[in-house]
Amino acid sequence: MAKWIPLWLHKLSSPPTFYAFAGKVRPWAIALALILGVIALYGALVLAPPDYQQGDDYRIIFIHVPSAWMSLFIYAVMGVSAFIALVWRIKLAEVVAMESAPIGAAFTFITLVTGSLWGERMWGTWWTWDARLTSELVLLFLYLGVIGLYHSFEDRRQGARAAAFLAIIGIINVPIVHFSVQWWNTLHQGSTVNLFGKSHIATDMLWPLLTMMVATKAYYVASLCGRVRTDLLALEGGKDWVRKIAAAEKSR
Amino acid sequence: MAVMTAAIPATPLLEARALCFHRQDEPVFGPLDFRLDAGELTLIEGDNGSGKTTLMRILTGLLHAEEGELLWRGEPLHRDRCVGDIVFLGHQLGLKSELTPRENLRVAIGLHGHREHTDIDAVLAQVGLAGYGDEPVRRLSAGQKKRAALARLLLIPATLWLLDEPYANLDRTGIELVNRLLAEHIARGGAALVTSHGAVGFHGGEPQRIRMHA
Amino acid sequence: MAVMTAAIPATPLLEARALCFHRQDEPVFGPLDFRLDAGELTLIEGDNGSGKTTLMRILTGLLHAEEGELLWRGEPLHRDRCVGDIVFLGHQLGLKSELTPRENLRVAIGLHGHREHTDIDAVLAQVGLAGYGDEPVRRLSAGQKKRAALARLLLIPATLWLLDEPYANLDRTGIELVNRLLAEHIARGGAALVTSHGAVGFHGGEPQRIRMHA
Amino acid sequence: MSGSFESFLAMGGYAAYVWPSYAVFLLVLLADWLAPAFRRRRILRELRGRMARQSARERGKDGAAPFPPAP
Amino acid sequence: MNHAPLAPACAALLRRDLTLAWRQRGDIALPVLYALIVSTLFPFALGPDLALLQRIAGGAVLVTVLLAMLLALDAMFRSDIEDGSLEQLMLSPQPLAPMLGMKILAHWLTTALPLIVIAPLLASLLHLPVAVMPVLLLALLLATPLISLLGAVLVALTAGSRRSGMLLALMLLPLCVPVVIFAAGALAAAQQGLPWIAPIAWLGAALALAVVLAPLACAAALRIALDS
Amino acid sequence: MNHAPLAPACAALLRRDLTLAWRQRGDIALPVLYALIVSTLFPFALGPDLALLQRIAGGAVLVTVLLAMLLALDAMFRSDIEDGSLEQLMLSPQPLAPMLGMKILAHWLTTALPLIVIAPLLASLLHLPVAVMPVLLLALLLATPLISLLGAVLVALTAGSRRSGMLLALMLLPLCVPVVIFAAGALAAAQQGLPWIAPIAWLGAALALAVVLAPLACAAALRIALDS
Ligand code: HEM
Ligand SMILES: Nc1ncnc2c1ncn2[C@@H]1O[C@H](COP(=O)(O)OP(=O)(O)OP(=O)(O)O)[C@@H](O)[C@H]1O
Ligand SMILES: Nc1ncnc2c1ncn2[C@@H]1O[C@H](COP(=O)(O)OP(=O)(O)OP(=O)(O)O)[C@@H](O)[C@H]1O
Ligand SMILES: [Mg+2]
Ligand SMILES: [Mg+2]
Repeated sequence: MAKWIPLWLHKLSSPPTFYAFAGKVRPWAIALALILGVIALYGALVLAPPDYQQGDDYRIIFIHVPSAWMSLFIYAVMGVSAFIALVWRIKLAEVVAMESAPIGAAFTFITLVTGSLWGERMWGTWWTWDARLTSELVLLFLYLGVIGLYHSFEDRRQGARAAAFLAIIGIINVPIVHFSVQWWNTLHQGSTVNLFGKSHIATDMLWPLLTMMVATKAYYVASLCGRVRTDLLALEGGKDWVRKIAAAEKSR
Repeated sequence: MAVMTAAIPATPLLEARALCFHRQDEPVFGPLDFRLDAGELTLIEGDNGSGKTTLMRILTGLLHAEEGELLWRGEPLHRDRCVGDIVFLGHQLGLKSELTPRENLRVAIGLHGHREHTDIDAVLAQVGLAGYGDEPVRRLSAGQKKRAALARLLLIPATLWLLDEPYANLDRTGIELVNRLLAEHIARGGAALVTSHGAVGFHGGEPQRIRMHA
Repeated sequence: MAVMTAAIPATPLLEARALCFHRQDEPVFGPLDFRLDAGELTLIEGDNGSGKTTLMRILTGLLHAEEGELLWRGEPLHRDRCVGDIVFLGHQLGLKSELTPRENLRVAIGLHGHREHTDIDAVLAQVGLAGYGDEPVRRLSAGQKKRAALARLLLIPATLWLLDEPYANLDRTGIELVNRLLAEHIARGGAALVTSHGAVGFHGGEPQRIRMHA
Repeated sequence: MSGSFESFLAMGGYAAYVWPSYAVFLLVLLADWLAPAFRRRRILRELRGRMARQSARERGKDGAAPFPPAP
Repeated sequence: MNHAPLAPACAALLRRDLTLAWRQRGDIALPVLYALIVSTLFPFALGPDLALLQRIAGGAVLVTVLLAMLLALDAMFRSDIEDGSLEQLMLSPQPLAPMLGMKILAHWLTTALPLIVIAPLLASLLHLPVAVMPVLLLALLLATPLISLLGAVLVALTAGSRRSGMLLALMLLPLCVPVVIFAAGALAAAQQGLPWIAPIAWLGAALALAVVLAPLACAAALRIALDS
Repeated sequence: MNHAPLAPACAALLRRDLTLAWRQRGDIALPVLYALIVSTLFPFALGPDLALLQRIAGGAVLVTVLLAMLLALDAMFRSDIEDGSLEQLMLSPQPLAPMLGMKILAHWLTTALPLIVIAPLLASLLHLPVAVMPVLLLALLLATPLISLLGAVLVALTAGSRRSGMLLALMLLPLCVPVVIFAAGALAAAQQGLPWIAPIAWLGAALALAVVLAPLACAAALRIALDS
């Protein structure tokens, strides 16, 4: 393992330590996600006024856009930890990469479904083969490919490495999804929310959107913690600390 | 050991220190220490399922053992360092069944290089396949296939032979043939690791033995 | 032969008269005469490529010899007459590598019927695979696969065992196991034809031998 | 109140698009949240099986059980 | 000696093949995924012209499903031959024809059935009118077992030969054409609101005949093919 | 000891793969025949409407050829893994990437090239205008090696896993879609008399990149996948 990794990080990346650590983080993260989520939903469904053009239909944005952002963000996280896993063979990085994939796939799926529902109203069709939609579909397939590859190997670590490789190859798709609206003329609209500059969106529509964004991030952390814990149990099946947990669970 | 090496060299050809292998956290074989010098023959013994084949695959670099050390000429065994110097004959012979033995051997020479003073016809005759050089491997009997795979050993230059049950399926003359090939290889300064269940009489003295425990 | 048959019966179990086999007009083995009675063990000997495997496949009825006669209980050998009474274990073991030994054996029982007083768990333990019953065959070592195939012999009712190199890949205890299984089968009034290259000590006396010449 | 609640449910006539979106969002995330719990149970069950199998093998090895002496 | 009765033997074999298929479920899903890929690529290749897609939808789904079935056909006996299981099957005291019938059934269950299940999805990807869907399903339910049965005979015939792939395709083509003609005829009629019973009835009759004869032919073909 | 130089090693491997393909030429012909079957079945499935056929011809040929290639992709390393040849290749003192490059080249020569050769026949079965034919061929000449190269990486990744089929299809789809979009774009432009250079140039650029990177990625993937 690389020398420059700080000691606390090194320690944290030992499976039993991280198992305990994730167990502590998880309730806090999910509580944050739930609180912010409820606030954002209230703002989205009740406080935000109907759009003068689209009526109430635009309220899908509060689900669609944060999910779309998460689908890309999680892929980036997965790609980075996959790289770390391949280069330094750190078990924890493998697990983080592999367990991010299902969460990312869930958000991608939500993006596709909500986008389709919205498109049915706005564009009169639930699906067209334009660049953004297609590349988002490709993103879903990439996630599914990573998940499938991981589980198709008998040796989980080997599967993790193969899937990490695929994740790294697939990372070129992320900028394509993001910039597709600029590179090709698509039916899908371009950027309206600008985190650092001025957004082309009313404030009482913007704040629920941003709150929801933070809520989904917190949810990601919480879900990831749960999944990583589970996967560590499977991966470390031969170790004593896991066997103790297994034996304890049985007696319960 | 009655072989022709000058003296036991300082750095052994291959050395294992506390080598362990786990599959999904189940131990396959325990800590294993051995050293192998040029001009030395070592027999790996063990019951069915004790990990002999697994050990061989680790030594080729195809499998990766996380625990313990494996040194090749004094340095950690790594594909780039040992490749081409090790030849492996496993349960799967690595022959294309649609090609003839001659064609199969030609590919091996192309990939691994040609050992001096050998040629395919002579080698085929030596392993008892004279007349079968142009028959597809698919049509050979089990023992004939094994002989075709043995012919590869003779044609390519490699210091270390890893032979996983080379005697299986061979008749008496075939067993004798393997023993002779091993003796010649050792005398030439090569080394060999062999697994076998049968009681086999090597030429040139009693080999070193590694016992595997499941 | 120290076996428990009452007396040599008038009609042998299996009889070959001037059996010849040609492949594309090339003779594979010459005219062969032998008889095999219930309670008898016969060893087929011959060099690599002398036609032992081919002979076995003819005896199962999978291959067809045009010349010579082959009688099963006095009548010409025909699939309908002998089927189910002959079991064959060849170079290919006939195990599905994705299924576990237990599942493989269950299929064999379904197809061939169940021999009385046997059960899968006991048989698996008997061949030394206790604890491996639920592992996919793909994950077993070469010798463990062979043992799983041997377990099939014990579970299904058949009079004649045709075993093509049953000893290959087995360790000492495995070889001993095959010998014991054969002795028990013979004692039970069964018959067996076995090919092998190794020098194998059968229980119960010297077996009859058939020599094949290439 | 009930009137406004109904209009809230009606979503300006787009209920058929808005509510399914929110439902999918919540259901998918709920499924994602519950999945590891089931997997955890299965993993631990399989691990206990493996532990049992290992000890069976150990026993088989120690007792020289596989090959009872020939009759 | 108690030889196994037929019914449990059939059950054992069917169960084995289904278990195997389940263990390798990735490979079963292959035809399904190929069918999905083809249906996804079509709109890309043809452009998203709704009327055009609708026009070709029925035929495209039919061809796609049959093609996906053909893919898997080749493998019907291959692994059994390679690992010696087929030998063991032929040496078992069971009549070969019902055994092979079971293998064909398992093959149909594991390749055709999933395809039929996703056929509506494929059809709706290509915007097939909903009214035609039942006819499509009926046509597939009759056409796919027919292809499985006829295909099995041909696969058995080519089992022993080296150049099986090409031969198989060559012999299958003439068999597929009539099946596609009848099935597509029914679809076209339904799409135009005409009666579509006649072609479906023909398919049904052919299927009934094939169910009886194909396993027998398959057994005979296999015996011939492996005697080398 | 004289280790073999690279060029003769490449030649030996290429020659081996071509010889093998020739010995099993029936199996190489399989994709070609599948493509032929599909193209023959289409007119039957859609009815002999000339304008309709002409309209879909370019796209249909494209999809058919790519699909036929995918069929053969799965087998790229399978037999080498099964009989232990791949192990021997990895143990040879040659850099793995160029060796795999040779295998990919052999695969392209034996599956894609025959398909490209018969593509004009397929296209004329579907009444593609003659003027578009050169564009079709050009598109295929660029798209097929791209698919071979990218596919090889994925095949290598799934080499050590058992459920390879489905995964492969799953991972291939995202790769095929852009290739088909560009190739079909060029065809559509040509069919309408518009300039078609831009999409072809994109394909060419992607191919150039893939030729360099894919063998390396393939080697890395294979090392990862087989380490079990
Ligand atoms: C299946 C159909 C759809 C898919 C797959 C989809 C996908 C996406 C993706 C991936 C993003 C995130 C882009 C990024 O962060 O770079 C996004 C953002 C967005 N989508 Fe969609 N979308 C779909 C339909 C729609 C429809 C119908 C509308 C409304 C007319 C819409 C409105 C938006 C908006 C407003 C954003 C935020 C853009 C920004 O500020 O960056 N989407 N969509
Ligand atoms: N691919 C695999 N996956 C998982 N376990 C395996 C695999 N191959 C072998 N094993 C297990 O690893 C152990 C060692 O197997 P190995 O093949 O090395 O034994 P071996 O000493 O070569 O035995 P044999 O004498 O029978 O060839 C066995 O218990 C076997 O069940
Ligand atoms: N499928 C086949 N087609 C053509 N010839 C074959 C085929 N199988 C074997 N032969 C040839 O027939 C002869 C006898 O082969 P067979 O496999 O019966 O030998 P064997 O006695 O079993 O040898 P071994 O001890 O090596 O297993 C050999 O010369 C072999 O080359
Ligand atoms: Mg072994
Ligand atoms: Mg033999």
